[in-house]
This record gives sequence, C-alpha cells and structure tokens, in this order.
Amino acid sequence: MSSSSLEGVLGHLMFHKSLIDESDRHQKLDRYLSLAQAYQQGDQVVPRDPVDKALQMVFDLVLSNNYDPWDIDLISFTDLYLKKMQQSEVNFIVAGKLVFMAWSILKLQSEEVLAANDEKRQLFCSDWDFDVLEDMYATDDVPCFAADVPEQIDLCEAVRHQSQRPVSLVELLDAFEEARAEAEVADARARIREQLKVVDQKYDPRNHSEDLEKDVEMVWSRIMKCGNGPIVIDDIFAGGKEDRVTVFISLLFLARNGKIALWQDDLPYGQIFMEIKIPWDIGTLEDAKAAEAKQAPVM
Amino acid sequence: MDEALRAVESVLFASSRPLRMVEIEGATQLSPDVVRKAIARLKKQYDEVGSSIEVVKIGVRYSMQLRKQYSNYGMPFAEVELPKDALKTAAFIAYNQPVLQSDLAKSLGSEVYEHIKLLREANLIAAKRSGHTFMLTTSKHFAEYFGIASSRKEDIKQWMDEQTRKS
Amino acid sequence: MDEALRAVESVLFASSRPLRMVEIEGATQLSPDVVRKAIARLKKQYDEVGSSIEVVKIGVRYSMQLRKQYSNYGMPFAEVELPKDALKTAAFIAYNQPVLQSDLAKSLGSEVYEHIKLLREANLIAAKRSGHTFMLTTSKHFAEYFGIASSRKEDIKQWMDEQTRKS
Repeated sequence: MSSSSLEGVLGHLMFHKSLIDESDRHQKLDRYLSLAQAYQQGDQVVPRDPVDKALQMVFDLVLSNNYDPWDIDLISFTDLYLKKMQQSEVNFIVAGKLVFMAWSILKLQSEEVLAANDEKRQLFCSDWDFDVLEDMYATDDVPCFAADVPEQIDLCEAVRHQSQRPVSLVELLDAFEEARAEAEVADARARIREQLKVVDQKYDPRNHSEDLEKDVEMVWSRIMKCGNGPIVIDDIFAGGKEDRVTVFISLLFLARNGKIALWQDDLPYGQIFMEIKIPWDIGTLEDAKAAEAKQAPVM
Repeated sequence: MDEALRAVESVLFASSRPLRMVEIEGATQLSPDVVRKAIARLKKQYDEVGSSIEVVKIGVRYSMQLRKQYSNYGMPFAEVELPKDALKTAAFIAYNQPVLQSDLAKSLGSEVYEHIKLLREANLIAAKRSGHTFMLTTSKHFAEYFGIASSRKEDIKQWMDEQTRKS
Repeated sequence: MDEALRAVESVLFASSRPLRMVEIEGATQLSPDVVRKAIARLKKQYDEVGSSIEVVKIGVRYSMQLRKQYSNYGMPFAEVELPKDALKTAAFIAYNQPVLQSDLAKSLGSEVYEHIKLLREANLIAAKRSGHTFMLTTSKHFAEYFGIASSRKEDIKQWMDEQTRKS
C-alpha cells in the first residue's frame, strides 16, 4: 500500500463529507474516516462490529491494490473481495451486500454501455445502504478507455483473384443422385398426405365422438344395474363381438375419466374386473331387481 | 499511362468474372480510349513475359485468366461456377425432361425457382411457356458443358444412367 | 525452371486464400526447394515490372494479392464479407490489442457488439473471458485476411502505422 493511495481515499471521503449536510450520513462518513485513519496509523485491530469488519476489508483491498477511489475496477475488486471473504470470518450478510452493491453498479454500467447513450448518465443505485460508498463509485464520467488510434487508420481486406471453373462430371452425377433421393422423399410425403386426407374423410371426428358418448351412456346404465362392489366385465357384455368392443372401449373411457377402476389379477388372460369409483353417498345405484320392478308396467 | 495500366490490371485481377468496358471505366474512372489502350498494353506485357496469366476478350467482356495449358494447376483452388444446389436441379431436369417448372417445385421445393434463373443465365436449360408454368429441358449448351456426345434428351438420360451405374 | 515458375504462378493466381507450401507442392508436383525458388523469382518479377499484383508471404502461407495502394480499384469486384463499420472496429482492436470488450463499447458505442459477432464469425478475432467481459485480440487468420505479413500484434500495429503514413 502506498501512502498516496491512502491519502486519495481519505481525500475522497473528506470530499463527500463536505458535500453533505444530513447528520446520519455524517455519522457514516465519520465511521469510514475512522476506519481509514486507523488503517493509516497502522492499527490492524480487527473490528468487532461485523459491518466495520466488512468495510475494513474494503479499505484494505482498495488501499493494498492501489485502486483509484474515483474509479474502482469493480470486476477485479469483487473478485478479490470474494477471495478474501473465503479466507476470513466475516459477516456474510454484510459481505454479501457489498458484493451485491458492486454487482448492481456493474450491471448499471453494462446497461449504460448497451444503451450506448452519448451523454454519460450519472450512475445511481438505490438498492444498498452504504450510500457513501455508492458515491465513491458514482463519478460523472464512466471510466473510459483511452485508446490511441490514428484517425486515418483504415483496414481493407486483401484483394485476391478467385478463379472459377466449370462443374465437373462427378459433381453433376453426385448432384443428380442427391436430387433423385430428395424427390423420392418429397413424393412419398405427398402420397402420405393424400392418404391421410382420405382417412380424415372416413372418420369424421364429430360423428365419432357423438357415437362414443352414446356408447358410454349405454354402458354406464348397464353398470348401474349391476349393483355395487367389483364386477366381472363379462357381466356387462350383452351380445356379440361388436358389443364387446363397444363395451370395452367405453370402459376404458370411463376408467380414464376416473369413474371406474379397471383391473386384472391374472395376466394376461385372466378375468377383468371393474368397480365404480363414485363416492357411495352421492351414488345413485339401483338394485337390478328394483330397477326391473320400476320399469315393469303397472298392473 | 502506367498508372492507368495498373488500375485496369487491379480491376481485372480482382474480378472472378469477365467485365464489360463500362464496368472497367467506372471502377478506374478512366476514359474508354485510355482503358482500351491499357488493356492492349497489359495483354502484351503478360504475353511477352510468358506469364501463365493472360488478358483476353470474351465476347464483349474482358478477363484475366489462366492460359489453357496452365488451367489444370489452378483447378484444385478454383471455385465451381454453379452452386451445388442449382446443379442438383439441373441434373434433375436433365434426367426427367421435359419437366414442368411447377412439378419440379413440388418435388424439390420452391428454391428451384432461384436455380432455374441461374441455369437459364448460364444457358444450360431452356424454358417454354406451358399454361401458367414453364416446360423445362436442357439446352444444346448443356451437352457441350458436360462433355456429353449428344444433346438429344434420350441420349442424355441414357448417358446419366450409364454413368451412375459406373460410379 | 520457367515452367516451375509458371506452375506456381497458376496456383497462386487461382486461389483466393493464402496457400501453405505443401498445398503448392501438391498442386504443382514440385519439390519444396523448387517451389521456394520459384516463389522468390516470381516475387521479384512482379516487383520489377511494377505490377499492381504482389506475391507475399503471410505467416507460413503464400499469396498473390493486390498491393495495398491498388486495392481500392479492385474492391468493388472482390467478394467483401465485412461491412465498413465492422472493419473500423477490427482496426481498433488490432491497434489496441489486447482490449476489453467493455472498454471497446465505451469508446465506440454499443454497435461494437454486433461487429464483434461478425468478426468472430469471420474468425478474425479471438475472445477470452475476462471477468464479466471478454479480452479481444486478433486471430491468426486476421493477418491472412488483410494481407499482413505477420500475425504478431506488434507487427500488425507497425504495419497499420506504415499504411497510415503511406496514405
């Protein structure tokens, strides 16, 4: 650490102190000054206060790395700070806030760059409470890279000749093979599209869903007649193959909708069972015999 | 005069295609007369030194190119004058001719329109209006270009079949 | 020997990129020694006649290209890949390298991000992560692309200074 850099930091803090008139900020600045002065006097006692401890680390880094207090390289600063944090016992909340502060400023700086404003806005950050440190980084000028480029410098590409040649035979044949393969794929696709059109016409989804709804209704009414408890699905069939298919599809539909449970104990050819899942208290199951009696003509 | 000669040389060297007089005049800001004289001197210079490069007039255009006896050396580094995709379209037309432009687009995609433009510019295919589209065939130049003995469409197809079997 | 000279000339003329010795040897079927001597004689010939074309060594490669003072004539016919603005950014990087991307944006404005993308795609610059930004330098290809004899950053800077003095 050089004495000039410490003077720079002290001067920086004094400068900000002279600008403010609010008492709480005075207190904060005084705190920073006392920390910096303790450093100046070689007082290396580690502060007990976690905030002081974290701040001292900041000063330590700024001074030992000869940072310009008006222009801190936040990328290298954050990097060093995180490394130091890992080595010493610090209050991670405070340290975290400091890192977050540095990150916020960096983010603002990068947004500034992206916005590409010609006028350089004053950096402002409200998310952190070390307001004086904020001022420390907030300079009117965004640190700008002083590049030295003669005005007239102009790069132009080297100009070379590009010879052209006719297409060779092999190239023509290769191209032909590729074109033929591509055309075959295109034709196959076109054929599949045509076939799908025909299929679509045969199976109008609207008719299909109407049929399914009717089927399910019919099967449900059959289930209702079977009473409660597990039922062998054979009991619901009432006819030939077509009826079996209709019933089975309807059962799958009901199972998918959570109305019934379907299961099979012996795989793969064992009996298939089903049971109604509707809670019993809201169910309207009818005893088959009672239902038959109801339907019977009144004598 | 030497500066004019060098200016014309620069323009011819940089271009990979033959240039018309007006293009050379425009790029060099020289009068037609000066350009013409510069080209003549340049040609003489390259001839006298026995260079592998020559300055030639092709139709109404001027070009700097390798002399025939040296062109093989340059081949590996030269670029093909037709893009590969356009070539594919040319091959497809040659094999299936006569073919409707609309059918071609259905089989190979809409980029064929761009290829057909290039192929017509290179004078490799011929197009004849047919309803709302074009009927495409190979041109006479096609056979010359690929060194096929006959320009009859049946012969081209047969030749392609033979070549494919060979490869 | 003259035939070797012409063969090498053909190869260099035909190629739009600088060639390595092995490529020239392969295309001409000449020994390394003969190729090297032919290149030296060719270079001398083009220099003595005051041609707008020069034969140069770029790193380990050889190239036939327009002399810088004539490249303006050829530019309109050359296949130029990069917009002028991106070239300016490239010049800035080359002259100040290594340079932080963030510093570049501060100096030249946010459009440099677009240029850097283009320059990286063209393989003209190299980027290395440095904290939250990138450290930019010219790539090996940079020297070839611009026809600069060396790809060392000090040499590139010196070359740029020389070009400025000449113009």
